[in-house]
Amino acid sequence: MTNGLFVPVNELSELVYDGAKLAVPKDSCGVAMEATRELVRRGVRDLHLVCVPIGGIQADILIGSGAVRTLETSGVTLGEFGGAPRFADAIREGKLAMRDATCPAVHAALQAAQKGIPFIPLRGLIGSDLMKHRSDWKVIDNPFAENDPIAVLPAIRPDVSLFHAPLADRFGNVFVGRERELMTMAHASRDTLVTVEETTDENLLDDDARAGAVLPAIYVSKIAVVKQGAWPLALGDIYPDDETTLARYAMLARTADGFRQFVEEWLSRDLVEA
Amino acid sequence: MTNGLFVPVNELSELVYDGAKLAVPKDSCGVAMEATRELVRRGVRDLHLVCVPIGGIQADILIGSGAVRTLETSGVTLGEFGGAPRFADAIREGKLAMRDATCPAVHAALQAAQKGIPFIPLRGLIGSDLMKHRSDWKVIDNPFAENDPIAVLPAIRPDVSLFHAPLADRFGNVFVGRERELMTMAHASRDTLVTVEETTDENLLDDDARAGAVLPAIYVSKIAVVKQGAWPLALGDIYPDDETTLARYAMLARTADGFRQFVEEWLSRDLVEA
Amino acid sequence: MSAFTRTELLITVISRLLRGCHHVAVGASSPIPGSGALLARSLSSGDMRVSVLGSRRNNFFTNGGVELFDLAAQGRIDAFFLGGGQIDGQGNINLVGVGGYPRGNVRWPGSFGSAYLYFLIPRVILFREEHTRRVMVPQVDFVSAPGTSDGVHRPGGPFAMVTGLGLFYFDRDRRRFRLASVHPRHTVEEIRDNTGFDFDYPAVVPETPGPDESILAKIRGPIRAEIAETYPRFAERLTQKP
Amino acid sequence: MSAFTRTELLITVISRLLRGCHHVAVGASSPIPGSGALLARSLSSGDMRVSVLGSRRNNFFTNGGVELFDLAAQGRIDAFFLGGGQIDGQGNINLVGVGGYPRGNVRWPGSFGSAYLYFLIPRVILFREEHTRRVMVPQVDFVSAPGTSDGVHRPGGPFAMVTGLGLFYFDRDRRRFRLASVHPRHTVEEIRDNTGFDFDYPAVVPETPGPDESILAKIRGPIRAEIAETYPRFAERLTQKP
Repeated sequence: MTNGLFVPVNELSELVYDGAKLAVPKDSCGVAMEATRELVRRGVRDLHLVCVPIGGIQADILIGSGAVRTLETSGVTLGEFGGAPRFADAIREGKLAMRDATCPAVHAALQAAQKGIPFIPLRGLIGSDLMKHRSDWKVIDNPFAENDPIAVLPAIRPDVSLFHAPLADRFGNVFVGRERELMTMAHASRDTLVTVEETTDENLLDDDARAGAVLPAIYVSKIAVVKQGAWPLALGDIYPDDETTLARYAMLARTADGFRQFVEEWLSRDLVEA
Repeated sequence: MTNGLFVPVNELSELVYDGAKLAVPKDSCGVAMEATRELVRRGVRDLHLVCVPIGGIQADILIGSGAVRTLETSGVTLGEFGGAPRFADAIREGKLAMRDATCPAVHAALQAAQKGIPFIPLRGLIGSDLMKHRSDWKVIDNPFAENDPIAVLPAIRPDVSLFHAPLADRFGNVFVGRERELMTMAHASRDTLVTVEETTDENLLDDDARAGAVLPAIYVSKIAVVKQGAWPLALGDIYPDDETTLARYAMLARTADGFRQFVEEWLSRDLVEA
Repeated sequence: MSAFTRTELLITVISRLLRGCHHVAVGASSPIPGSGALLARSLSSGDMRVSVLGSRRNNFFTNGGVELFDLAAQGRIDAFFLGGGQIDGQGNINLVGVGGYPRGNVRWPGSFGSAYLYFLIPRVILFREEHTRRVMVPQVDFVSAPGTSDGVHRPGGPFAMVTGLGLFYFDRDRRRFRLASVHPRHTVEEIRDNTGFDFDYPAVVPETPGPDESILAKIRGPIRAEIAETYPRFAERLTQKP
Repeated sequence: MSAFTRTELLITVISRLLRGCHHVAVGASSPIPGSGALLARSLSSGDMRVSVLGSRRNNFFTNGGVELFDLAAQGRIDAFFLGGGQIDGQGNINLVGVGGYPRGNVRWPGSFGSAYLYFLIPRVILFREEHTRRVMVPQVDFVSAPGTSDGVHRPGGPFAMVTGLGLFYFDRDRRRFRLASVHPRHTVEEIRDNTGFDFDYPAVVPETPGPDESILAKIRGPIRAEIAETYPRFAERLTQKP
């Protein structure tokens, strides 16, 4: 069953095809930066990028590389390193089909896909200009009350989810811990690609303490083992942000030339593969 | 913050007031049988019992004791010990306001309450006679498609959830492991009452392996420590079903007299409280 | 020809119906379907998953009781088993009771997940060992889940029915069962006598082929051992000679 | 009177606005609101919970990023903080950008959770240290979330606004801010000059009371130590003397 499940990271990245609806987690949740590097190296195009629920350096790099056609997110930011410069530039240049969202709407629409329901209602939203510009969101009357308009959102069913996690077992089960949105993303997506720091020979589902926070193999399409796979971002308590690199990105990416310089350096860096 | 959080099981049971909408898990998920004994001893009345998603000996005893006015469940069964005799008898006598459901509908309606949405759509259901008799379920047109009727269910917001778990910490965090519906029940309910086998002085949220499967204290109203709190039912891998007692129940409860005899014996049994 | 029990035959028949499935889920109180699924997996080329409710070793769910239903709606379950206190010729099933609702003469446990899974899982196999006019009725008293639907999103539904007497396929367009084979030692006439609804059958109905020696060895060896984790008493009975 | 920094004043003001809350949640990039919430908790009688996004010690969430939003809809969060690149006199906030949409002159990160939390959390405190006509505009260019709503389920909304110049309360019926106090070393005139919308104020506007010695000791001691887990650089700056 696990034949061909483990592949090198460049092979894994090839499964993110041009035009795919790709879901990725927020910075603190396990971003597959090494796999993203392979995407940029390959020159992936026309992605519909869904940030769950916000994007950071990964989204900014993909946007700067011209890989993103449609962007669905509640925000893109480099956090304490400031705004996301390639994102802001692409918006000014009109290069992105922008679907501005709000965090709970991204979560709810993924949960709808997870449950196999075509839409889900959500409170809030009505009266926000987001509703004006999201022609795919609607307002209906709550069928169980009088005079109670409520927003309804269509399910988000990603073609592919891509994230980085601490540990997988050899059967393809992946430990996600408290980052429960990784589970939701995988349940909601047709395919899920995971990079991990390391693997174990034990079956993670046999460990009572951890089993409740394990993504079962049935949802996992391919796994690549990549040490420091979230670098320069943090991975939980395992390693922290590489603040020097993140600050350097924030500075260089202010200009298109600086961004190209950063990406060149980044692509030429050695891969730490297990 | 944890002042008064830990109470004896009889005090905990007092918070299940007459007329409450009470949610309880299925047999294998951690049924608070000792707390149920206290409910029967006190003679709780007029419960709206929500079985998540099916009931077993707990539901049958509560029904036999006259504690249940409304029953919302996808099934009541003693499993390998046969049908639920007090349930079947109450149905024949017309003593229950019956809300027959299907398992995913109970889960989805609780998830709606967890998300604070007033209703949730669900596939299936249409054409089942369940829909005929559940006047609280409706069919609407999927607002995102043509000619696509879909069922919508109002959220189930229990007043109280009651279950038994292996372990709580002294801050009120409760380890639920893979029994994720316990988390959903607690999120969906106004109050949650938990009995546990034991407690620990460590903070369960500090344990990376387990934290993802911990119900945080903010959802937990009261905790009682009761060894063998699920007896005669199993609790995960910690102890198995007491098959002798369950078989004896199944036999005695076939008649009202036999049921009374079982309950008398049960109520007079010593409590194993920590 | 090998000697085999009816249980061994049913396990074999069910395993054949699961060929080509990637994920077979088995619900509660289903030792024969569970054994059939485990047998099918052992005969597959290694790309079949089996989830057995109540098992620990063959249950990968980590999102609580809702995960089975979410998986079905996601299209990640190919086959499942349902039964019924009553089953009618249109494939409708009744798990609720007989003689009026809500206050009937006979009340069964309830519909469980049938009103949902029957709609969403492509290959639902109806399994009911008892094949009598009490079970196989002209029309069910309560439709827990309908056999077919019009104008409703329904990727799933009945695929086959396995009873103690024979194997039927369900024709969704014609909304009727078609008898495919009669189990050894039974006849078409016996099936007709014990069925309260009309069904199709060919001029010559073949006999259901039994398990061969290698299948029997699997059932009595590794499958018995594996199902014993969830159904120990059933596994004990499996050792009884025909 | 003790000497204190503006940051210490703002922390103190925020902590006062949280009195009586059972659960205060603090979002991303919010060191001053986070410190204010931790201070409020340390002054409470022990029945206040504080969740700080990005903290480990003060973050009990175990259901992923959705839990904050689910908690809000369940009514289990009493107070939260929002900011805005623009804020107008009706309490509308804009976190998206300036000058046209989608292709504006200035693009900010995005609306984050505002278009939801602003509707559901009873005591939303708008916190924006910069108080200029660039921020405090007559009308926001993009409504990430409206200050008030008609005919929509809305248990939550703006409660107060804390800026570098003063403290305002929001009157939901009149849909206007009312200046409650002016921070030391500032004046009502300065606030009017730097605000692009009308607001109410009493004939005599009191000065915002600063922290007393015991509060200052808390801020500089245990609160600084606790916020350092999430905001180490901010905590370092907190040690700087006024």
